[in-house]
Amino acid sequence: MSVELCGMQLAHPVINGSGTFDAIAAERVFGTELIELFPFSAYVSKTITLRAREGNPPPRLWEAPAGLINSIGLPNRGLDAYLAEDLPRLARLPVPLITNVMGSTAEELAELAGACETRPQIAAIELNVSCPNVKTGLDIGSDPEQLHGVTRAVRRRTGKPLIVKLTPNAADVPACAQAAQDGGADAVSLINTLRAAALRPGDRRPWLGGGTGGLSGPAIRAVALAQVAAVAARVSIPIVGMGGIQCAEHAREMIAAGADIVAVGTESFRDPTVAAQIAAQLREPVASP
Amino acid sequence: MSVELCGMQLAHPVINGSGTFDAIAAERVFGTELIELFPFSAYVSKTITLRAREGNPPPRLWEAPAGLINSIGLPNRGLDAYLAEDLPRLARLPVPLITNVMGSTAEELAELAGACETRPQIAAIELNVSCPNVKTGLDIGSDPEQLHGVTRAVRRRTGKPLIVKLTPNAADVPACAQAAQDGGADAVSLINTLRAAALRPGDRRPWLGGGTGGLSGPAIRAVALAQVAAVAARVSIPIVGMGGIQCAEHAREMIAAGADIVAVGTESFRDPTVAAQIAAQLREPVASP
Amino acid sequence: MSAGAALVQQEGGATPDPQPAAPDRTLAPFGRRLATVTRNESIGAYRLLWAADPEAPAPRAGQFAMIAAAERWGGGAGERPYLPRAFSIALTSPAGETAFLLEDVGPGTHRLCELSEGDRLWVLGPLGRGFSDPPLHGRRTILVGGGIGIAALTLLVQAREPLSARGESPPQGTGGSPQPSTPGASGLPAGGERRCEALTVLAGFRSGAHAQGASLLGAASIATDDGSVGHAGRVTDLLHAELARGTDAVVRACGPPAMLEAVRSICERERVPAELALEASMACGFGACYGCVVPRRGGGYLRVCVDGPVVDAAELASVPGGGGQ
Amino acid sequence: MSAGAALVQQEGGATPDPQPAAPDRTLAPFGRRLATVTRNESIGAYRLLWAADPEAPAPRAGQFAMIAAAERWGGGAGERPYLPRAFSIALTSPAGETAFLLEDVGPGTHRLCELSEGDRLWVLGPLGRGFSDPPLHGRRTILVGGGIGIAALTLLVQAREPLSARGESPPQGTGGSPQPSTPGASGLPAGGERRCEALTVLAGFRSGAHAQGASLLGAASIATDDGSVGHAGRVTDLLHAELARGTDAVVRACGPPAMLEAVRSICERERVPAELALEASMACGFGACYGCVVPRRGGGYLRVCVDGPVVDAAELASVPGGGGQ
Ligand SMILES: Cc1cc2nc3c(=O)[nH]c(=O)nc-3n(C[C@H](O)[C@H](O)[C@H](O)COP(=O)(O)OP(=O)(O)OC[C@H]3O[C@@H](n4cnc5c(N)ncnc54)[C@H](O)[C@@H]3O)c2cc1C
Ligand SMILES: Cc1cc2nc3c(=O)[nH]c(=O)nc-3n(C[C@H](O)[C@H](O)[C@H](O)COP(=O)(O)OP(=O)(O)OC[C@H]3O[C@@H](n4cnc5c(N)ncnc54)[C@H](O)[C@@H]3O)c2cc1C
Ligand SMILES: Cc1cc2nc3c(=O)[nH]c(=O)nc-3n(C[C@H](O)[C@H](O)[C@H](O)COP(=O)(O)O)c2cc1C
Ligand SMILES: Cc1cc2nc3c(=O)[nH]c(=O)nc-3n(C[C@H](O)[C@H](O)[C@H](O)COP(=O)(O)O)c2cc1C
Ligand code: FES
Ligand code: FES
Repeated sequence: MSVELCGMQLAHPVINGSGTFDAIAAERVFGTELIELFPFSAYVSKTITLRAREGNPPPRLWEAPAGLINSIGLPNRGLDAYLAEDLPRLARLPVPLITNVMGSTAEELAELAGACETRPQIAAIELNVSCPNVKTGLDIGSDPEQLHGVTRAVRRRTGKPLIVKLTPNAADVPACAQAAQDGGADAVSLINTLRAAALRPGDRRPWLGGGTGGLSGPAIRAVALAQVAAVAARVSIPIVGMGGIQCAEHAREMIAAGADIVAVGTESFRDPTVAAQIAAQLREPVASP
Repeated sequence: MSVELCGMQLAHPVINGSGTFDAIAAERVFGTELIELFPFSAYVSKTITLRAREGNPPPRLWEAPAGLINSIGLPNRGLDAYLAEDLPRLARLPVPLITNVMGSTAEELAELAGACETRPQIAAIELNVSCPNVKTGLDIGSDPEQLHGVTRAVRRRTGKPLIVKLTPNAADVPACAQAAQDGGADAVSLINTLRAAALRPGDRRPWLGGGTGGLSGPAIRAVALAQVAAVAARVSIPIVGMGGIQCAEHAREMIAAGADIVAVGTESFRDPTVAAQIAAQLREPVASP
Repeated sequence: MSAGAALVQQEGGATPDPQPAAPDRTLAPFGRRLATVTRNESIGAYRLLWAADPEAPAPRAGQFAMIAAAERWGGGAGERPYLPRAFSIALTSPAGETAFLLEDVGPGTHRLCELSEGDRLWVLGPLGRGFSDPPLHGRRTILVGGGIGIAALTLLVQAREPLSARGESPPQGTGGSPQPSTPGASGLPAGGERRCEALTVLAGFRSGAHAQGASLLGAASIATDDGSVGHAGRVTDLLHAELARGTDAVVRACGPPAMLEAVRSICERERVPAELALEASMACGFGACYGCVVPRRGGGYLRVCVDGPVVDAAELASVPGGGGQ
Repeated sequence: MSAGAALVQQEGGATPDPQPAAPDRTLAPFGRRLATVTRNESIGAYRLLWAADPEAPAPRAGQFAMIAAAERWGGGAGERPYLPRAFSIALTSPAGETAFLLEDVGPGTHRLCELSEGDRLWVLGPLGRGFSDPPLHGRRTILVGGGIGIAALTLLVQAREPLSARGESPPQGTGGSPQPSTPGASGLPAGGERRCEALTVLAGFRSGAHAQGASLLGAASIATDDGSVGHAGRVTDLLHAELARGTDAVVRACGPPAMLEAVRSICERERVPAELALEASMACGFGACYGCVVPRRGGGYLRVCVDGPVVDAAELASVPGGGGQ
């Protein structure tokens, strides 16, 4: 069941979705058992930005039918603190480390990638391009042309495997995947959360401190399957498929739709070891097909 | 609770989503009670095309977590049979009739609108622009420029109220709404279903006869709320809000997000009189805000 | 324009028909009803769920209802069920109860199977086209049921041969084994013995536990795949034998697609008129979603929920999923 | 790189600490456990849900668990619940049971309240930071509970004054009314009488039905909004009176935001150290989602699930939602 992704050798095909597992906090809670039983075959960091961000004001969560809306706002201590303080700790995890970075311009992203390039502990870089463009307000990643430019700028700064995490809030996700591939990406990952809103019971004003949020979990799985299948039909680079995966059968479906490996996000909140259970079940032979 | 939409006087603010209620079939099932207790304040026809369509091969349905994926494929008897046979029957409904039409070119749409124009029984026209463009494979409605052109072409052929039903599978839904408004639309309606896929248990090949389908129901409500709010912030024409509405509270939320009236789709499958119940509850005073 | 005018009335009709003629179905009240579970009985591999639904009009045999538990419909396997499910109206009691025969095959039926007295149920129906009445041509009637499909036939049996179940008490055989008639020496039943007022009932099941469902069918000839009860083999073996006695019959069948297709092609070959009660995934049950279609002979589609579930076999070139064509 | 190396260990440490020191919490086993409900008791307006969870490590008072029903978690109001819910670990029994005190306020608590013996429960925990131990400065301890917030304090009471509930049998007062101590002539309790090994327990409730929850707190002074039990007024009235007797105390409180904020500002004014057990909506409970934050005094946010739920009052400028600032 060992798989290779962009030259990284992974013990099994289940990793975490960026921003859905904090290994450092989890060790405070679970102790070293976390490390002994680490459920993912690679660890994707939460999104790191150049400068520290506190994230959005609370409330940040809203439970939706079979899903979760979050408006976390990418809190992180910024690139320097990440490299200086988190990276040495994360490097002790028994799996390759993928650092997820975001910036609102190609220059910012290139700078982030350049800083990661020098760190041997970082096995690969994932680009979060769901960030709204400061000018248009739309995700940089929803416009194939912009995405192509951004990917090329980052590609020039790093020889490490480069994964572009596509935004699902686009008219033509396969065209975006194609643009990432043409720009030099080694893989694409999808889907990120769907833009969603929640209103406060009673006065029906926006509930989330950040205004709107992103929908994840089982509610979006069918959308993820469709996007992964459409992207697989278009590009030749590997695909990290995610969105609502809860069990081995869902992982198999995502792989059947065209994903090379899968990532688990929201389901880890309900069951932090679910990725390990999925990986174990994927090792078992299946009756069909 | 009586409301006005583009000059139509409606007894209450709850109509049906196109393609989710067949009044002619329902009368075969429920008899004249259907007409006496007609739940919607206007009746939106299923999508009519120039030529008859049989729709997609079965299976056409897949149940998703808190949602439904359909791949019906717009079966209809075509414009001529609709006007000759269905319209006289539908005209006996105690509410205004909105005819929903779709074509894959501006010319087709204009022809459909022109034919509706001459029929006094038709109170308004709704344009379904979620149809894939034959050249790009993308929804015509996801590209503001194309949408503007299509809306203008239709606007020239009809003086009846013109509602453009936006596609949710777009990067910039507010820009699409703006394009519709600029093209001469009197209102916009949203959201249509999200592109989604389902795999057959066992061999994990596409389940739906049509390949992919559209996700509706509670799973998409938070996405609909976000899109309605974003569109309301951009355009001044009225908005018909829909997507996962199940009860009066959901209708109130959609209205708080910016909708002028709401439409119920999938929930009518679970409870065919739910729209009437929602309308009745909207008449009652609310404790808050 | 009067709010009571009928849509199905022809254009230009002077006085609208207040209730359109519906010779093939009982009309459903417009709106779902809250019924209360009165008993949930085990019948071999099946459950018989009784609910008090006093406003339910008497259904035509073969009609169905869309059912959902009023509480906790959802949260099962795969975060389902969400939509209501279609079930044949299996029995009714003079006390205003309706019974559904259930097989636990997924999250919806699983939830319904666990309901108990006092739990509430949403019911919409009766829906769909039922079996025609009176039977065609005065021919003798052969009912052919397969597995859970017998639920579509029980009202036909009741009409001819009222079960004790029609009264207040549940049908016999609950929990116990059914009393199928002993097959003839040939291993196939001597059909005449099974008939009651020219009604012959044939039923096929996977196993003995499933065959207990036949207790709802009165005197029926049984076939089981594993031979544990009655004829070891297919119910269509029984049908062949029965038609060998004479083809002055009309067949009414409900069961899995492969069985229905076999029945259809036998009847086609023997020129025996047949009505088949079909199954399809449904979202609405009343013609709204166009989701439940099956191909019609000669092109186009039938909506199983409004054009069926009972269709004249001649309307189909084959039964979908039945391995035909 | 050894798989057992600790992430929290300092860079360059020679031998990794096999189990990182966690003075403020009991570590949780990594992974949720399937517990089995043993009893579901009514305590006035609340339910006390006991579950056999033999692998659960002994929690520190103030810690919580993330809980979900193993069956039918979903399909309630608004097609919820979906995520597990956070509950203070209210009691433990030597037989390996854990008890949660529940108030039915929405689809998640509603589902949990209806569970009965034999039903199964997913449990992840113990989670979060508990109350510090031993108490600061050797001062006398005042517990202040509001409503369901008392559930975070019961283990502190148990530690000092073991309840009969700690054994096999449920706590007294089930279904009946609690036996609060009679208030002093002033209407406020004579605090000294309530103390047991320098532990003073004050609890405020909306009504008499809610005040029955105080049966879990041993000898507690009660205040109710409606005056039906104990002092008619707020629990902070009792706290004022208690501190008037001397501020050589440490306060530990859990309750609704407005109460917690009042306690915080009283303690700040009186320079009494205080620990507050906070609440926040949670998705994960173990620091993964960053969803449960509250503003930290001086900027930035605390994650209630890992930096709390018990926080030193000095860490907050105000309790969010408490009407402060
Ligand atoms: C007219 C009619 C009458 C019927 N009468 C009876 C009756 O009397 N008794 C009875 O027990 N049954 C009856 N049925 C069948 C019954 O409706 C189904 O067994 C039931 O809907 C299954 O629901 P479920 O949730 O238990 O299983 P599901 O999980 O819905 O599975 C049932 C089948 O649906 C498919 N399926 C699986 N997952 C999905 C999905 N996510 N979305 C869509 N399809 C899926 C698969 O093919 C599966 O085998 C009748 C059906 C019809 C149409
Ligand atoms: C550390 C900790 C310990 C706790 N201990 C206990 C305890 O011992 N006993 C106890 O009874 N409770 C306890 N709680 C509170 C308990 O977790 C909540 O009452 C519970 O989560 C409510 O879930 P629900 O589904 O019943 O209600 P919900 O519907 O989730 O409603 C609860 C509140 O959440 C908000 N809300 C409403 N809808 C949504 C939505 N869709 N998404 C997000 N928020 C929404 C509203 O403000 C509502 O008042 C504790 C909480 C924490 C954080
Ligand atoms: C609370 C939360 C925080 C997230 N943070 C990030 C993030 O920092 N960067 C990112 O690229 N994706 C982030 N995501 C998106 C997930 O990585 C994933 O793409 C998405 O949740 C879909 O997968 P799921 O349905 O399995 O959760 C976040 C998702 C959630 C629920
Ligand atoms: C079975 C089905 C058929 C539909 N057919 C059409 C259609 O013909 N034309 C159209 O514009 N929208 C169609 N829709 C979309 C609905 O009108 C509506 O936009 C969507 O379902 C979201 O609302 P809901 O969540 O309340 O169902 C259809 C939806 C469903 C579920
Ligand atoms: S089930 Fe909806 S049309 Fe038949
Ligand atoms: S609940 Fe997820 S970080 Fe606290």
